Amino acid sequence: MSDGKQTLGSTLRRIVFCSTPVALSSLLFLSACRSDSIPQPAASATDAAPATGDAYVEASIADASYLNPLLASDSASGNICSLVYNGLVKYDKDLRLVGDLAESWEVRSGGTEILFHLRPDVRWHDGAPFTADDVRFTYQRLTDPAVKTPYGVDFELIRRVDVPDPHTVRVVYKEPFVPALESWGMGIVPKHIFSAGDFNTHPANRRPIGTGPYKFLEWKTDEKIVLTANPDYFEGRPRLDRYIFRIIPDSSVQFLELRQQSIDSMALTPDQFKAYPEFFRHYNKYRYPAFAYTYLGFNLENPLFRDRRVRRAVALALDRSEIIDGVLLGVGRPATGPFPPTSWAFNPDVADIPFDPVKAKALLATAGWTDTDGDGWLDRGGQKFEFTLMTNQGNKPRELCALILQNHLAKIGIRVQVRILEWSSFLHNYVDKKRFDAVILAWSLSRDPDQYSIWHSSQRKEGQYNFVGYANREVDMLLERGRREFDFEKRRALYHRMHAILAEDLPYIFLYYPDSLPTIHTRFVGPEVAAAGIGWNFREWFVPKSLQKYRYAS
Amino acid sequence: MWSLTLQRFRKNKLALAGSAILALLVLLALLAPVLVAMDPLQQDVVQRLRPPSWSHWMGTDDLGRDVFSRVLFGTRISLVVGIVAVGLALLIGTSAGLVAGFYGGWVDTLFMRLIDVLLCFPAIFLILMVIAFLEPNILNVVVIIGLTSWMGLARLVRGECLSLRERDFMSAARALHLSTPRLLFVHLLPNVASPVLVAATLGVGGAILTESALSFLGLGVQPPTASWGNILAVGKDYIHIAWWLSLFPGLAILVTVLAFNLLGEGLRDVLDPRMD
Amino acid sequence: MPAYFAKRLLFLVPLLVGITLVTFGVMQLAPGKPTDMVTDMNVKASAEAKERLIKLYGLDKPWHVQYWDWLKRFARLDFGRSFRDDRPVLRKIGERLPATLLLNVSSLLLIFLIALPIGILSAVKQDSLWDKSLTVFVFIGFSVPTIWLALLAMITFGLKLGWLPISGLRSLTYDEMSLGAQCLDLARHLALPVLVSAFTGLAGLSRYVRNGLLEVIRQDYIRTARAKGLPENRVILKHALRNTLIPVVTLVGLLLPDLIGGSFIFETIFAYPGMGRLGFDAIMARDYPVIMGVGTIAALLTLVGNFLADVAYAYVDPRIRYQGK
Amino acid sequence: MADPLLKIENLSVDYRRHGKRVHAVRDVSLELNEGETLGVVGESGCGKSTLAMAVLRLLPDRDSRIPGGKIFFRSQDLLALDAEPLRRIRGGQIAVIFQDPFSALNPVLTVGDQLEESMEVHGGGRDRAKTLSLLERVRLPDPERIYRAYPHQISGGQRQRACLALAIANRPALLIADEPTTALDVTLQKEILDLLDGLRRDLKMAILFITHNMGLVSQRTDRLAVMYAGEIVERGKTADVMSAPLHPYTAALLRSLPRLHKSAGKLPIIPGQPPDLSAVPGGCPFHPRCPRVFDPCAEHIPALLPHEGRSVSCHLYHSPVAAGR
Repeated sequence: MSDGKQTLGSTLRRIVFCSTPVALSSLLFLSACRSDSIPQPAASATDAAPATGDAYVEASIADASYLNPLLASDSASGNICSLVYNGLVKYDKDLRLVGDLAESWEVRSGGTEILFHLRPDVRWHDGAPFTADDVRFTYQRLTDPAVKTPYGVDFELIRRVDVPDPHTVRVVYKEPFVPALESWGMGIVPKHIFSAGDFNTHPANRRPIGTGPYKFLEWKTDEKIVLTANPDYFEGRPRLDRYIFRIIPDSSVQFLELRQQSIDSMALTPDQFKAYPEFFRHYNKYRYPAFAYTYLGFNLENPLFRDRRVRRAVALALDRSEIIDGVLLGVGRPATGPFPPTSWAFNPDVADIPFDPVKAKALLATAGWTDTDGDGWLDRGGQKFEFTLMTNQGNKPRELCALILQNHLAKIGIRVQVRILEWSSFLHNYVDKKRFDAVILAWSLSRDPDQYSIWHSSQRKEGQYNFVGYANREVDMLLERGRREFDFEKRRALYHRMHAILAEDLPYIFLYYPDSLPTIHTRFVGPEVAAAGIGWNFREWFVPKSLQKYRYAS
Repeated sequence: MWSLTLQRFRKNKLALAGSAILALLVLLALLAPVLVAMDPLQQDVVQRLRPPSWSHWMGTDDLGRDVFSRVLFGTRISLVVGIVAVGLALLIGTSAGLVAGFYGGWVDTLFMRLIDVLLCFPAIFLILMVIAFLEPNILNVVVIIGLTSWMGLARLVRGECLSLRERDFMSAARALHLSTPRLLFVHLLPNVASPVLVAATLGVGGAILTESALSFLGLGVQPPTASWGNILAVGKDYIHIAWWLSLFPGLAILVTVLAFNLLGEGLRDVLDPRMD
Repeated sequence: MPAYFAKRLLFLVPLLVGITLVTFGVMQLAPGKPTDMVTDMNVKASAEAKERLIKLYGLDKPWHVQYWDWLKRFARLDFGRSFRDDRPVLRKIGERLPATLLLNVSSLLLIFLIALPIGILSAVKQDSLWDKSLTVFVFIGFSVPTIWLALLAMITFGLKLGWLPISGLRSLTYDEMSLGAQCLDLARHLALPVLVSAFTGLAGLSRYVRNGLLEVIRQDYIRTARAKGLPENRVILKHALRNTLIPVVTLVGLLLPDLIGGSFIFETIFAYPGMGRLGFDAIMARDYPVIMGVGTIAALLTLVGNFLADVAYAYVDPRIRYQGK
Repeated sequence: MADPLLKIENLSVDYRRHGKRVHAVRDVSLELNEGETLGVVGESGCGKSTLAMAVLRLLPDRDSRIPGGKIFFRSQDLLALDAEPLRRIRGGQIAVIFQDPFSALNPVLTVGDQLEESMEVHGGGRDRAKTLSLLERVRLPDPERIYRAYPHQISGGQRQRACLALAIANRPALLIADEPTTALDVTLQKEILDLLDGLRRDLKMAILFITHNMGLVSQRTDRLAVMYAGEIVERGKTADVMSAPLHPYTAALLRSLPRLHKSAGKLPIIPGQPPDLSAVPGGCPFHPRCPRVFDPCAEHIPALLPHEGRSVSCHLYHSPVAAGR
């Protein structure tokens, strides 16, 4: 979901959306996050002179589906698309929106009109020039009912897209919509290729032709996807000759391959990250917060959780450091609200909820919950305090989390049944129909802080994302204003306020922000953790001539 | 005949070994709560992923739970799933086979064609599909393994019935105007018991393997309940740092399934009438 | 006899329809839709986008209409397109088939190569220490959890000893290799999966050969063969084994679906691009056309396999071959 | 005269069955000269087939044991022979023809192949013409067709002729005929026996003729040995035994024979069953069924002792004291 690319994970593990190790490459170019205080690895080849050549082999859990940014909804496809295609804008290392295919842009008419000035010198991989028509064509496909894209929603607010000249695009919105700008990070597809044939089944979805730093070379189903450096890239040729995306569907096997040095990079699990240092003799490890958080969501229509004191008591009863130790081996941090600490919307004044089971018990007592019959479980009016905690099957951190929560709540006399359900069944039979007491889920977030669909009271219908049933007038108002406010400072204040309210109201208990844990072979020079993660300068990475492993005839 | 069988059984060392292992497993499963001081669900995050020691014979898992207790309690799951699933298959298979084999004619044709259809499904495909689409839990696992494994038994029973039908004692029984159910259960069933017993014993091993594979995929017995497949799945994730987490459940599956197979093969040798 | 086989062939049609109907039915039990993978919990996907996708995939129609549509296409051997990437199901299957066949045929050959001698030795030396050890050996293979063994093998031979690559079908530099090097590369990559899968598959055939041979050795014609002064190995290898192996020929027919259908867990562990992963991923992603395609082809192959087994049996066994002539 | 062709000395054979030991042959001694025909007669289960199979050591290794005795063939102890020399004798100097022509030939090999194979392993090589002449020699019609045929494609009589051809393929000095005609109908029986007679004369073979039917041996054998419960109870020239049986069992066997032209009447049947060889009655094994049983029979085991130019084991002829063993 971040930057318009849902992190699908492998179907096997059903990581499905967000959370858990976000693949390193999903952070390439369009990612966020600030450098962390962890010891940065000592690179072994830093002093060598830049050189071209060699290949970068990255392991992926799943194969790609469409190499078309409009159709791709899985992280594997998203990673490849981000190297082959460009959007009009992108996030830089400090998470500021900067031009990509667009040299610059102007926001006009109170935010209802954006004028993009395109780079004049860009060519598609097949040599055809890139023009404003391609942008308009991409927009048309995004809103074409026959195109199987899940990303139409951001573009439905557009009234029209004009092309005053080949290097200018004017987008007219029905109403001011701040996240619109970010939505133009969507990869632009070539009109001259796609205008012939069906968009959904077009051969170019398997053999993409983009504008990006890497050109598509080959795709061996379920084995690998190979990209080769684009010598004519408008920002300059990438130094690494090849980008090889190797599909290894099992994380343990990836790790074995890593130890054999047959892959150069993978996303580590916390346990792998913490494994013996000798495993990493040839690798540097990196760590920075992922743009995501895991939460315990209450069904606010359930009388049990309507009382804010109860929700607060549950929050106090949770030892979050133990959760983070247990689930993430300490590779993560407690969450205070719906924005990760690397986001400008994050309100640093919101305090962590302390671990205080005594206070939790007292608070529950004021709400009428005490252990009157002495059986160790709280009760009120003859009814025990018990509920079912659900999460989806196949996501180990969530399962672990549920089990630890169960343990913690038992200590203050709340009996929790853990139920782990298959993803679809969980969502459709339980979450959508509000047939749950509490759930453990996670959101991975776009860089823009607009969370209208998660918190606005209009989004409570079946199948919508405010499934906990949260309704708060002030939050509604903040969300509505946040989407229209182009002034950065004012907008930040709105989201800081919302962060504070949600931390007080606790419709969710925000559990933790996981860390991204990529590892990269030491022969690569250039990886650097920034707010945008680690792949933001991938084009400049290189391997000194003497250390190069793979050779290609140019 | 039975004393003779017993005598031959005693001479079959492998079958004997198999049954000894199984007896031990059943005992362990029954006594699991007595034998282990630790609750298999008791977490202790501080003690996570500890190698085997005196206090944790098989080490601890990623939540600091005692692997020995979990493997021991897993014995219950595996044995129950294996035996109940095969029991279900036996019930369906034997009934279908008896009815088809005894009545013959269109009843037989109907059953056999049904079995043909069912046998055409790649069993694991069907199992995965049903489990994935329904809610994964132990009951569904047992039922689906049972429902997908009775066909072989039915064919076996039917075949034996058809050959028995032609034998003298059946015509004698018919001449005495014995009722159909009586004929089926009193006269036919004991005669098909031997091959069915062999197939069922081997089937339990297969069912245990299927269950562990499903649990391994997260489609079987759900955590926190300990099942060998679950423990193994966790073990796989930590294979590079915690060998004990995959070694012990792996061995448990190996030994149990092996025991059932040795017993089954032994029974085949012992009960084989051609050995006379 | 041709009439019998014709009848058998004709019978395949309703059988196939029945099978596809059941598969389709089971899919309808599933909660959720294939589009969920794209739209669920994806804040960027609005309810309208969801509706649109459902319509585009034809999932808004009642299931019997969907089934009928599928059946009509199937009659033209069109299995439709995958929901995941809009590619023809048959092509997706075709892409993975060679790899799976390569693996399964190699391991089947290896199984025959090892299981036959084991079975023969076990039968000839019935109840000896040889027989017992081999019995335990093959049953260990049968009983061992495959992934566990696979991981052990990968760690031992791949990581610790460094003899073989850990996973995958070929090296990244495969395309730059000479033909000979390519073959060697493939063989090295196949070694572990083939060995593991062969080891776990030994029991069936070796026990079959052993028990079959024991049965045949009791026959009068074996006594005749001995009585006419044949050396013992010729008695076993020519007279007894030939009779034992006749039913094995039918096994090959029955194995056909197994040859095509890969094991999911296995292929995942070995990062092997085969059919098992395709089928399993399709199930988990509710990729209906692929599920139907894989299921139907598997069923079809089972039917064809059974049929071929009968034909092969009739061909190999002279008692049936010359019946009625 | 030189040593006898075959000399069996005090041979015993045990079986293991149902975990019990069965004494199938007990302390049997026999001699057979070159070109001579010896009939071994007795009811089924009396051990005569076991005796015949023991000569060529064709008894199953697992279940049988020869606790004592010697079998000399041309002064060579067959029981002490290694596998290779034994193999050369089997089908070479000693051949066998079995009771059931339906199961005695390998169903998956052609008749021609099975014949040629026999000659091949005895150094004769594969010679189609020789094989065809062999088939002609046993008076098989259309030898070309039989040569190419599988056993199930020819009739029972033809199969037995083929077996006969197999037996004489290497011009054996001794043919063991184990109930060679029992499975055939009466007209065929005579044809086969006549053929056997002719071949014996032509090839100057000795024949050990095993049968339960005294009628068959009366005309065609030189000497007779009557077996009961694993022992020889009477032994002598065929004509002598047939005309004046000494042992009551021989007499009973003869009485139960259908006489030519008198077949309409009821045949007297020997009352009772031959004994279970795992629990042979004490004393004379025949005493429970013997019409002439008297005191010593239940007490003492009679010995096979000479009497009037033959041998008989019966207390009627030898006092039990002398027969003490």
